[in-house]
Amino acid sequence: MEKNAEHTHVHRDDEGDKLGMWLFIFTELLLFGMLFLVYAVYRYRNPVAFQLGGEELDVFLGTLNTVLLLVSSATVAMSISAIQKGLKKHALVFLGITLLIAVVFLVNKYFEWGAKIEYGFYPGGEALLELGHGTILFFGLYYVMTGIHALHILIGIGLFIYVFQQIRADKIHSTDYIWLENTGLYWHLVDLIWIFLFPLFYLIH
Amino acid sequence: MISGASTFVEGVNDAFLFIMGVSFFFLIGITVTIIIFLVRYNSKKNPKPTQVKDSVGLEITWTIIPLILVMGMFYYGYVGWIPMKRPPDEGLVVTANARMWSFSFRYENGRVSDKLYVPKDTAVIINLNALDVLHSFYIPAFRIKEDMVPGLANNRTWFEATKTGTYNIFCAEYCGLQHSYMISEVVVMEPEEFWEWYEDPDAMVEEIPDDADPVVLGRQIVERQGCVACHSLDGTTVVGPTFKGRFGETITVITDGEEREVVYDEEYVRRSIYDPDYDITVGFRAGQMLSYEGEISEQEIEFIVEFLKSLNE
Amino acid sequence: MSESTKSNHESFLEYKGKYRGILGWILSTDHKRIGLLYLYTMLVFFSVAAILGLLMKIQLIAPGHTIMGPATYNAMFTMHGIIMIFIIVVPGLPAVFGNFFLPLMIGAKDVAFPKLNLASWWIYVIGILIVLTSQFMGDGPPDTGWTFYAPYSFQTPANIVPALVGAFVLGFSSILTGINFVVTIHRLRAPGMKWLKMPLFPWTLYATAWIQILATPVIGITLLLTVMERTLGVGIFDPALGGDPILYQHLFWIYSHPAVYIMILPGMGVISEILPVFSRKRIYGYKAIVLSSLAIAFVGYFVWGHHMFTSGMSGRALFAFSFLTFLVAIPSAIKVFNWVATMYKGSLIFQTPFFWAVSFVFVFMIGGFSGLTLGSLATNVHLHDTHFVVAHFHFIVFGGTGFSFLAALHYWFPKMFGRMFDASWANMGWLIFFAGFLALYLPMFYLGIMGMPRRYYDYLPEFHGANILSSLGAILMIGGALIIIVNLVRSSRYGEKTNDKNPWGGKTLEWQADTPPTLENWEDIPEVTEKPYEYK
Amino acid sequence: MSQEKPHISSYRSHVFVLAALIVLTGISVAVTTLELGRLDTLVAMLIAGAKAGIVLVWFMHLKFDNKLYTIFTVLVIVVFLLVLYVTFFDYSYR
Ligand code: HEA
Ligand code: HEA
Ligand code: HEC
Ligand code: CUA
Ligand SMILES: [Cu+2]
Repeated sequence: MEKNAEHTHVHRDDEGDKLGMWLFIFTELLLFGMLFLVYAVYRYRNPVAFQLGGEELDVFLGTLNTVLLLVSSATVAMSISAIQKGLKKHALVFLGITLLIAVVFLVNKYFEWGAKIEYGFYPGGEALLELGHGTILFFGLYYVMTGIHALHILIGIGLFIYVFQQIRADKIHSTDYIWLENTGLYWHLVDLIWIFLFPLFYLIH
Repeated sequence: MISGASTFVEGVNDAFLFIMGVSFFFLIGITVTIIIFLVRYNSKKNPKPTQVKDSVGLEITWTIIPLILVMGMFYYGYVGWIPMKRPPDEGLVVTANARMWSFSFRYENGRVSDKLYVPKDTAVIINLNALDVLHSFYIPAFRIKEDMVPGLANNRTWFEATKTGTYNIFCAEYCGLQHSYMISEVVVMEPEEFWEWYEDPDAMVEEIPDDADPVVLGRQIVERQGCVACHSLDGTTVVGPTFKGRFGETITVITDGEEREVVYDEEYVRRSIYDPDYDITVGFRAGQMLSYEGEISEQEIEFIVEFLKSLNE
Repeated sequence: MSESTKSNHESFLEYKGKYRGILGWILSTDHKRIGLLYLYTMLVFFSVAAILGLLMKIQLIAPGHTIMGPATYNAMFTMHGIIMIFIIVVPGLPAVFGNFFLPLMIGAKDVAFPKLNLASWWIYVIGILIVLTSQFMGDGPPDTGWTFYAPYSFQTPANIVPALVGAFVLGFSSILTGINFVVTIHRLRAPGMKWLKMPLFPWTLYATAWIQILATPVIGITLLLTVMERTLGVGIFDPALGGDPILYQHLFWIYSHPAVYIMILPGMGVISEILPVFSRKRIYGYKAIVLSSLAIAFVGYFVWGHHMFTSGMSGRALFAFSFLTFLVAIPSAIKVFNWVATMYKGSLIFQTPFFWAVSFVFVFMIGGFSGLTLGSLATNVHLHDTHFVVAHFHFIVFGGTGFSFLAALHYWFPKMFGRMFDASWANMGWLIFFAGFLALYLPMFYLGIMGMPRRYYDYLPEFHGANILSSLGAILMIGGALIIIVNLVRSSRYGEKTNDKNPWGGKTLEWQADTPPTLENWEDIPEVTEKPYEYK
Repeated sequence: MSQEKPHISSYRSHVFVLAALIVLTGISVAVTTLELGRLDTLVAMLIAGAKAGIVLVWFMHLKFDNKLYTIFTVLVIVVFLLVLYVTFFDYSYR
């Protein structure tokens, strides 16, 4: 959608941009996919420790975060609908809500992690190293997987801020909204990953 | 192929010969075809190309034939390999311990040796035990190779030697600095000879003649246990500090994260061997050297100390 | 904008954009300049890694300590492997010739995301720099081999983290290039170019790009986990913390096996371009070649375990992986037969690119057949981690990707530089190089069969003979390489100028563009009506 | 732009989808208290899979977009599942 200063032809190809985004999403899927693979292998080998590890986690916080992410996914989608209809105000409001939820999600994560770390339950931490191998693996994976997920949330927040600005400046509008659409796709991906992280870490015993 | 001396050799060689046979047939066949084309159809001789139509039949043929042939290769490979995975229930059991950068072999009766001694025509089951990183137990003449993985359950291999003689054992998995010197030997003996060696009580506890020179004994231990892979005798630094000129000195070590001075005495040497991570010599890393508790006796340490002292001169 | 309109008729080498001089190159989003940037970068690092290879061979000329100790040797094959794999052959053909010729061959003005394309090159350079810092910082250069196997990579004091991070960054660059190419091929084909009218090199780039997209994240996360394990003490692969070192190998090869097809597929594409042109014949079995490329890409994803036959995996896994490995050999076989059939009744023109292409087919067969030997369970147990493997992959990586790279370089040279190379020097270089190549790597097969393990800096005296031959071969080959490189570099500056659009008589679109191409490749996007390679 | 008119989803449809997702989340949480034993994991994964499908089809617009994306997505998921499957050839039989 952006043209190249050196090039005379102005070529905008929303469909191409979207395809690019999807391809990027595929790489992300496999990136997390491999983490799930590691998880699957270790869960298979240490069923009891993983079960006990799961019980250490706060189901309430997990559920809350899940619902939050789902809502935020819906609001981005609605913001896209809004921009398509040309309702700039609505789009901004929905986007604002999404942004807010993303931040709240991170704050929750901060408290969740913080509590664990206080007990020494962090990689290389004393309390953790005293526990069995399976538990070390469980918490190692817990930190790595939710950590990388949180990193994606951070990137998402960055994107939202950028897109928000662009909508306000009317750079994104009802006939040119591919940035918003792609950001939305990205955010759904983040949600998609969490949909699996949540039961794997918090629910199944 | 190289000389073979185990029951696996035939299966492996068969697979090898089959694959090589097919490969050479195609390699030579295709190369000759290409050369013929080069001669016949070069632009001087054949200035006008003739376009030919694709032939589906031909394409299917040259898909199916290689497919059948590779399935043959797969089959031979599988058949030659299956006995390697199925150790018999009965047999001589030996535990192979691997650490950076030496092998040692422990027999069921407690006998320890740095070479692998085995009887001919008897199944030998080797339990593989890696103490630090990955190593790989490779005997080319027997056609066996199996990685030694720390923490892996049921990590073992087996063979039945068919010829007496001495053959190389290599470490085939890269394991650090002296990987290329992680070599040992397997000695295949006639069964009677082997059992004699195995049960010889004198050979079990290595007999120390009263008049033996402790310095010489110490040197033997240090060489046999593979200490010299990391500790030089000439003052150079390899992986650990040199042995030369250290004994009796006051040195700086790190204990529990604190620097302190200790005297390099017998006590220090014993602690370094049994609990190497207790004191870390400044400039070196913990975790490199593993404890030799159970492998080196108190008495042997005395000899090592004598040997270390002798390096001061 | 006005200045670039003016530059429309100048070649891409000459036009003046917003920036001048070197900045006009390293900030240019023109796919052709980016292709050349990659070429120059690779040339530099290829030379570095080749010299490392030569030094290793000199060390191995005799048993014992000849010119270096074990620490240096270990660091050298690690760096040699990392540079050759992650910096040269994985990006290799797509980044250089894909960038330069993909848009030309499908009749586009540029790739889909020109800025992203430039960013990929920058990321690539940053990745290289990070890898290089590992050589000079702190605790000594990495000594793990390019495979970084756990748990040694956690225990060695050497400076592993920058190498891992660097390789991770390089992977990023690779993914972005892949995304760019897929979108370009989907969206920017010239009018009339149906999928089955697309030339074969773009087809292989398409298959390759998909592997880049779907496999590279695997190595990314693996390297990242290793970094976290080393720096933060997270337990993932370390057996001391309950991890399974074999899982590391799984993850590593889930990427690195598909990666070998990233390396070879574009090479096969190049050969499929060159052979028809120099035979003046339509390619034989176009559809079969296309299908086999896609099949290699797909099946190649599920055979990674053949690198781990002795790792302690379960027997069933060995069985499955060996079986799948043999399946993946079939598409390669189809291609070889099609290439040979293309020459049948042609009118073969003996020029340098053709020599490279034909010698490619020969060495590729040897490499491929040795791959079959390794894919079979019984023989693999004996040959794994010996010099047989080293010979296999040099034959197929260097002989395959390397030869096709050189073939491509000679084939497209006039189009890229608007000058001709000196053919007699080029042919002589090829001959010496080819002879040296065989002398260098054939003895390694023998060494492997005799049982000489790889990554050995020293060896038993019984392996001496073949090693001498091999080392001498390396010296001969470097001689050939010098002739080739000097000839090409010289010709790119002083060679005979040519504006001939189509010196070889090719039928694909890039030969309809100017020589060298203008900034935007075409004044009017060409219309495609025929299949490629329609010789009459 | 050569593409045809984009499909615009209504706010209401998004709310419905969201409601479905939240209900499924609730079920998933509730099911864990049932002590299903080994089935537990299976059920949780099935529910998560259903949720993921909903997100893909409606939120990510697969239903309305070019079918190409659907094909690719399915292909990618198949590749991933096959990799997982093949890996377990090792772990299930060790
Ligand atoms: C360009 C890269 C490339 C390519 C294309 C290949 C192609 C193949 N490779 Fe190779 N391989 C590597 C690069 C590559 N490899 C590297 C880098 C390593 C080592 C990594 C390391 O450990 O450091 C390696 C290692 C490696 C191993 C592991 C060895 C070990 O460590 O124990 C194995 C085992 O199966 C293997 C097999 C194969 C097979 C079966 C093919 C097949 O695809 C080959 C197919 C080709 C043909 C078969 C020839 C052409 C066909 C005909 C002429 C028709 C007639 C054919 C028949 C009758 C079948 N390779
Ligand atoms: C592309 C891949 C590639 C290439 C080209 C080479 C080239 C060479 N390699 Fe290779 N090598 C590897 C990939 C490659 N290697 C890998 C992956 C390993 C495994 C590392 C590990 O174990 O971790 C390895 C390991 C390896 C070893 C094994 C170490 C051991 O296990 O003990 C040895 C030993 O001699 C060796 C030697 C050489 C030599 C002498 C060359 C020489 O042939 C180099 C000569 C090259 C030239 C003379 C250049 C000619 C090229 C041109 C003229 C083209 C111009 C280029 C451009 C325009 C870009 N290499
Ligand atoms: C894998 C490498 C390795 C092997 C094998 C090894 N060591 Fe060490 N050793 C080290 C390292 C590294 C240190 C320094 C760090 C420390 O103090 O733990 C060390 C320290 C020592 C010290 C203290 C030395 C000093 O100068 O402070 C002694 C004594 C010692 N080792 C004896 C032995 C003996 C005896 C053997 C064989 C039975 C042996 N080592 C085998 C690596 C090794
Ligand atoms: Cu032990 Cu290599
Ligand atoms: Cu492979």
